[in-house]
Amino acid sequence: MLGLDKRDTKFLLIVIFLTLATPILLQPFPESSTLAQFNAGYPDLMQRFAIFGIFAIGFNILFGLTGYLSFGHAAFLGIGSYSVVWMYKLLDYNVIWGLPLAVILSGLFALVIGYVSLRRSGIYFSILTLAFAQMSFNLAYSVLTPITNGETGLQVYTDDPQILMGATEPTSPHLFGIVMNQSAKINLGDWVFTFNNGYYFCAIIAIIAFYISLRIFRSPFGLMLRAIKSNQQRLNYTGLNARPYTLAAFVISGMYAGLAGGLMASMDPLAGAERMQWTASGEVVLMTILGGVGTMMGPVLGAGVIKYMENIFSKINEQVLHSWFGWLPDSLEGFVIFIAEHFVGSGWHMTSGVLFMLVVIFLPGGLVEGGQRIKAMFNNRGGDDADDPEHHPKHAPHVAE
Amino acid sequence: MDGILLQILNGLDKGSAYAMIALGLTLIFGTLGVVNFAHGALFMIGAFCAVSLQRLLGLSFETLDPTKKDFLGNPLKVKTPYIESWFGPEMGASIIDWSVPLAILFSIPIMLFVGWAMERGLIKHFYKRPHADQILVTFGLAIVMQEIIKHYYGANPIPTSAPSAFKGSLDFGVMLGFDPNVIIYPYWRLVYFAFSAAVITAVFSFLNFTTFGMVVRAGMADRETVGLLGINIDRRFTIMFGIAAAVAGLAGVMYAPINSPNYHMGMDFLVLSFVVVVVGGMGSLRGAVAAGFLLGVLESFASMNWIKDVIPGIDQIIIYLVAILILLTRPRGLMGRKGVMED
Amino acid sequence: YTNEPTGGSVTLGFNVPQTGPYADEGADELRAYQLAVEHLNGEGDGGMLNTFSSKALKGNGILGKKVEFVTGDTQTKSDAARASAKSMIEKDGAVMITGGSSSGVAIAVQGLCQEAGVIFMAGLTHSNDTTGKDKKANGFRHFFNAYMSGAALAPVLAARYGTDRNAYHLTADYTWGWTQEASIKAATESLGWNTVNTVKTPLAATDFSSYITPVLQTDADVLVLNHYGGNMVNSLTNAVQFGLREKQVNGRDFEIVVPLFSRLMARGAGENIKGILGSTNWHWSLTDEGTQAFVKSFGTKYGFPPSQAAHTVYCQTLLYADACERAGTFNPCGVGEALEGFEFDGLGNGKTVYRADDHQCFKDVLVVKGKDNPTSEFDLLEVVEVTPAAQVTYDPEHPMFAGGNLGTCNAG
Amino acid sequence: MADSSMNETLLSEQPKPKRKDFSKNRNHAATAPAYFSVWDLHAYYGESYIVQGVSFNVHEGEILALLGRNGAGKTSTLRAIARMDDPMLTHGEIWLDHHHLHDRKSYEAAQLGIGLVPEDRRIIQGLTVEENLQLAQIVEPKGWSLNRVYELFPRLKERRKQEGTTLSGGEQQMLAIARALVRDIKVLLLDEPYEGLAPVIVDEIEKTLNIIKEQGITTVIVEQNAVRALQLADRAVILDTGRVVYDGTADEVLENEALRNEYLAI
Amino acid sequence: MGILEVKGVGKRFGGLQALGDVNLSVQEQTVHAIIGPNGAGKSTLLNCFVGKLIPDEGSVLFNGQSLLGRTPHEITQMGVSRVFQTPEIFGDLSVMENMMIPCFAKRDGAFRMHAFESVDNESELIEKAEQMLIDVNMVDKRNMNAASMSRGDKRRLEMAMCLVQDPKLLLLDEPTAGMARADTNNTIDLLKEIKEKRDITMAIIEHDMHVVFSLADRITVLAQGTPLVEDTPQNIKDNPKVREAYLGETQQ
Ligand SMILES: Nc1ncnc2c1ncn2[C@@H]1O[C@H](COP(=O)(O)OP(=O)(O)OP(=O)(O)O)[C@@H](O)[C@H]1O
Ligand SMILES: Nc1ncnc2c1ncn2[C@@H]1O[C@H](COP(=O)(O)OP(=O)(O)OP(=O)(O)O)[C@@H](O)[C@H]1O
Ligand SMILES: [Mg+2]
Ligand SMILES: [Mg+2]
Repeated sequence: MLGLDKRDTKFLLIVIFLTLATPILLQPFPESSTLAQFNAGYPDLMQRFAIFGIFAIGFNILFGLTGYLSFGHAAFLGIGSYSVVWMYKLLDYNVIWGLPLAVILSGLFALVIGYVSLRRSGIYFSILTLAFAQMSFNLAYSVLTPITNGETGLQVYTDDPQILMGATEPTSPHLFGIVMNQSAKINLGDWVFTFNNGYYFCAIIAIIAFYISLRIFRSPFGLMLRAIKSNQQRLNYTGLNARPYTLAAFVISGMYAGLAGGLMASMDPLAGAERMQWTASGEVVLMTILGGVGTMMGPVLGAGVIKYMENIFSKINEQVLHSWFGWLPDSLEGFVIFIAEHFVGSGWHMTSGVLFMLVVIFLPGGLVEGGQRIKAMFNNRGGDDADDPEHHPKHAPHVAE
Repeated sequence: MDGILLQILNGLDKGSAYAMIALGLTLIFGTLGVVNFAHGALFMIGAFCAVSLQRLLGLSFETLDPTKKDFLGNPLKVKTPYIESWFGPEMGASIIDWSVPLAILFSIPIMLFVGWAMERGLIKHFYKRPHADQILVTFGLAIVMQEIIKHYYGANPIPTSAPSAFKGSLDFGVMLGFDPNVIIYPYWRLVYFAFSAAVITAVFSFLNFTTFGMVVRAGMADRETVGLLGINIDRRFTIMFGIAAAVAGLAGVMYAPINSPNYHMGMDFLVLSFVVVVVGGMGSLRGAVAAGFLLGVLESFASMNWIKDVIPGIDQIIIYLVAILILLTRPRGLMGRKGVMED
Repeated sequence: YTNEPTGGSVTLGFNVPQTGPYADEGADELRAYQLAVEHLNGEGDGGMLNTFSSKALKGNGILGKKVEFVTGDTQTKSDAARASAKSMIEKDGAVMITGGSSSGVAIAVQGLCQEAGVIFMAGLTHSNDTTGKDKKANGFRHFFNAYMSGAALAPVLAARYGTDRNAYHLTADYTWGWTQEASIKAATESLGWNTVNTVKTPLAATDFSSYITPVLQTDADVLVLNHYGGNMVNSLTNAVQFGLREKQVNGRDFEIVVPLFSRLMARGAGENIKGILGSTNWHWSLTDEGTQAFVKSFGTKYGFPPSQAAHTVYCQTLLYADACERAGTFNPCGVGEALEGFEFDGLGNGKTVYRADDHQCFKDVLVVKGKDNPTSEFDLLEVVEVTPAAQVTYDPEHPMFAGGNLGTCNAG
Repeated sequence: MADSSMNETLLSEQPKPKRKDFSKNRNHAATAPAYFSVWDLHAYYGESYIVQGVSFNVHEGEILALLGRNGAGKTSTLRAIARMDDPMLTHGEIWLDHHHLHDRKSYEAAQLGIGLVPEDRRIIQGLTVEENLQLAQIVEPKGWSLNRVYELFPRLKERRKQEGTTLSGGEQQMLAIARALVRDIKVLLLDEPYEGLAPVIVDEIEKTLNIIKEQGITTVIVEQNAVRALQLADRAVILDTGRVVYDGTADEVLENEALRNEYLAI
Repeated sequence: MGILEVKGVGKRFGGLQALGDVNLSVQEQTVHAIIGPNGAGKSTLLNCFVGKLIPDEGSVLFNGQSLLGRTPHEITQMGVSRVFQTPEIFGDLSVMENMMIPCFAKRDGAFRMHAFESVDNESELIEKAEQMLIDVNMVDKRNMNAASMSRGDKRRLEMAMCLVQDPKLLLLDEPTAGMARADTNNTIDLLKEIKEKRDITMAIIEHDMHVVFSLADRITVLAQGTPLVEDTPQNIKDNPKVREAYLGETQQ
């Protein structure tokens, strides 16, 4: 189906199912339970999962396949966001204008930055991309304020031209009248499920993005990219020109980033300069590594985990802890809360730090490897490894049977 | 003229901080091949060694002074440092005053230990792993170290002052025949400059006048083979890591009086120090130091008003602009060695 | 309307920086919020509820509903702050969002609340834009702003340092810095000062030496540091290191001014702030009964006096609750109407009015000075002058605040 | 291999990867090991079981030819003996001059007298020819002096200041051999030392091997040019899929056509 | 006029004259061996053909077109393939994937944006690659990770990767070094067969005289960067100068 073999089709169908059912899957705890804190099925976070998933999928096309580690992909994210908000300001709130522009513009920037940066490889390449992104960030924050609105972030003002704006048109982002921040809530007993237009919009685009990247992974183009990672010298002496391949990968992943940035602005009509800062570039690197470099699902998982911690763990405060551990004897409760406090609320960074270390120490292939190990535990050893859709390019060459 | 001279001084001073941080990083990153995102955290821990010693020396007992009131109207608690009660107020006060220089001695064993523990406990398993894994694990470690410091010291900067003997400025201009008070430079910054020059020289001579440097370089290129020659490369790597941590820590200790330390100061320097190391060229100590000074001086020049008037915002991007130009004209930075982290 | 409370409780969203450079300020804000919630729910000693001129609040929650709260981390980044606020609105059903420790974040979250249809009670935000160019019908600011700092500070500066000074500005290169620079510059120039130069410094700068040495080359005799937080600590420390405090220009002492002071941050600069003038929204050493009540309940609970950030967010919470009570509803439009033009007293700043035109509070502004002989680690600033509200009030159409549009309230 | 009953019991236990267990067969040491003795080695690359019970003994000063087809496990055996991390040795004993090597690290084995010339030469990047040699002399005691190896390979002397990795293939091979000789070794493990060398140089090296033999250094040589190796060697061991299939004198192999046909295809 | 014409090529590394005035003409459909002592400059010469090094002087013509100044991939696309002295393969990929890459390069040129095709659908190329693996006796290893093969196998794989491209000129730098005798013989047979069946020319560097003498039509002996003699195998074998400088006594 769709040019995929059976295994990949099955894989894609699973992904589609998971994506569409997210509003239900992420809401496992009933509202009244103390664990409702861990529910993640609200529109903003689900949108973020999808958007950062797209960002990470795109990044993985570059990093996972070619091994070129860009430390400046956030620049494209920012460009995507700015394009979309500018379209709101100039035309109207329909996202149909901004998103293509976001993809094209970030593609063009990626072409220029990639063309220059790809003259070097390894760490030199990483630092070149970092330098470009940091320059963009610093300028966007200060000198370019007329275009970016600096620290405050670009947003729509009532006196903006908005020349296509109709009288009855929604005043927040929409797609031909489907308003992004509208949701349908369904109460089922003690559970509330939120089905949000914006999320489904992102989700459909994410599925398409995932499908495209799946095709790229399985294509001759993808094979060439993996060959570049493995031995560029051999590739040249096989009659292939590595440069256009890496550049194409760079531009594609830049466009993914631009799309992600555009979607961020489509969900929330504001574009801040921090989106271009190195920490944002670093975040997508962390997502990809955490999930599993070069795997299909890994980066998406990594994105999910990091965004989950940022949004859920940071909101657990002392009061919540008390409500969880109130049943413990007082002294013990005090102790448990004292320990727990280091890891939630203002200590959520600590949790992510520890998680990064644990994952990379115990699951060298990232979270995906964790999944594979669990799977292997169920398939009594020697089960069909061939069914594993994660063509995981092997780092350590010790898997030959 | 005098403006330019001052900016050169500023640049050298900034550069000496960059160079010292980059020197430590390049020992780990350029020489051992570990992408160490925790290097900034080591620098920060160094600075907090100074803070801690200052606190330690300032440990006090409290007495109530009924003549004064605190903000709630209760009798004021007056703190007297133990040191002052042991050594007498004068002597005690001057020991506290000298806490930053004392912290140098205090920090060396601590940093060596931190470096040792970090290498033995964690990094040693990562030499052969992909750089991506190293990034993740060291970044995680950096966060953990930061959070621990934040937990104990809070997020605000903590003032850490240089000994009062070093307060004030040296009038350089007079020595060079300018009017007095035109070219002045703070004593402590001059001390910092001299100190970093000393540390850099020490590290250079250790690595150049002994075979240690060669062995470590060889070990990075090919651990296995070096082992075949009967050399215990692990131990040398540990030592190297310890030295790198100590250099980073010393840079931090001495930096504390220049800018009050806070828990994320390491992250502020992290990106910059990677840029410096790479611009200097992977695997080159000299390159790292040269790049540190070069970027420091250029950054200072870029902040001069007439330059900013010509190119607005140049001081925001100068470092990155120069990095791009250098890396595009010289494939391996200023003096990089071939084959180090090029794939 | 959005998130109408249905059960026996109402949820407020406290969105403060818990990580990053302003984490301590955020932590202090959270303490004050918790205290406010206690007081609203009738626990503790009641704090400023007892001194507040409006007596609508009974200590039984708001409109009889128990006050609950959720917290979140802004990370001092617009994106993260909006994400956190959104989760409070979408997931936890918060009817009001408050907090923040920087203007960029405040403006971003204020915009969000306008779109989502909840009330935003700004925390520490000093930029003119929050209630100027970027003002929103759903947003309210208790904290003072850069213009007010200028208006309060300039006469004191003129009185102490003379009217013929040459000022040199170092300004953080982003929106807040610019508005503060413009405000101070305008205020001082109108009193006869001359501005020698205004220099923007990069946000990421940690060492300001290369911006300070050029000051030595000019005939400037006052350095104005339009920096906040870590930037302020570093630039001030650097300026003192370079001996600017000891410098004499044309027979007069060189002076440094830090227009926006924060006690928490000032601690980071240590000795260096002694004798330096600046302005602040509030200080615990004030002697009015509102301040005393607040300092007492805060100090008893936490063991140290509250910061101005803690004070402003405490007031904002009370003001919001009071407005709901008076409006008889949580509907943002009703609450907004109750807050607009509301006059009150007893919250530590003397008589105050929430101006309807731009949702800015007008009240006395404190001019403070770094204390020479502090008696404790909290006793860093002393109030040198309380500038009356009238002197810092401006026209809503003042050019520094023009261009914005409050719009109409959005109830979601 | 005298004690065949014990041998059997041990072989019947399937050794598992990732666990080192040297305790069981300690008493082997009591049966008077040869000068250099390798006993029942089992080693893994990750999950793949490559060295499947290799044993042999070599007397002091003897030359042993270790032969087998591509992929038979010769390199892996040498690497296991030199105690490199890969393949991982899970079972077996290695004794050299009354020292046990099986529970040591590769640098310790090297210090106790193992000298391996690896098959891909492994010249160290970034170091000159001379530095490559100096590196080998960092750990005392030293073996041959630099001058002496330069005499043997004048080519290296000429190229002394050149970066080692830019040498020609054959020159690199010389350097790799020289690097082993400048150390004080008891056993020289040569993995295809003639590869890439001009025939004249091969002659030279053969002479050298005879010289070091006279010095009492024991040599194990892996070589595809089996005939040449057998002419040089005293004894031969043939491997196939990680097991010893022949252990006897070199001459016998040269004479026994059936054996050569089956395992060496010559 | 040969398919490869080398005229007056010289190359120096710092003070070292690695190649000096090398003239060489390789005739179409022959096997031309280059032998010589270690460090004679044989690999360097090959590097000059494929764009890895640029000679300081002289010219290299392939089919009448200059090879100098062209990038490696252009040269390969012209029909020149090279087997390296130390095996260069795609270690992270499987053997079959290693084979597919040259197949694509041959069919699609130096770059093609085939991002929406599927490797699995290229049955024609897969067949071709498989056939080549059969020829070099490696089909059973088709799914193995290339890096975890023994060295002899890597060699064979690399050769197969070059052969599957049907190059016009195949440059082989010690292709059988480290190969077991049996495989060496197979390789000789394979190369012979290929020479016969396809329109292919080979230049081969070898130290294994057995290989050289069974394959070569002509031999050039290089010493110290310059050709010493060029002749037929038989004459080379009997040349006393060559025997002394290179072959030694053992080679009968
Ligand atoms: N790193 C590795 N990971 C997994 N398997 C390996 C690795 N290296 C070698 N092998 C496998 O181990 C087996 C033995 O390899 P080894 O290199 O020891 O053979 P060899 O006898 O030296 O062959 P050659 O003559 O080709 O050098 C081979 O089947 C090979 O595929
Ligand atoms: N990059 C370089 N820098 C300096 N010298 C070099 C460089 N590359 C090769 N040489 C020298 O040039 C000479 C020729 O080397 P080349 O590799 O061509 O020899 P070769 O004939 O292939 O020898 P072998 O049969 O040993 O492989 C050698 O002496 C070598 O040391
Ligand atoms: Mg081998
Ligand atoms: Mg060669």
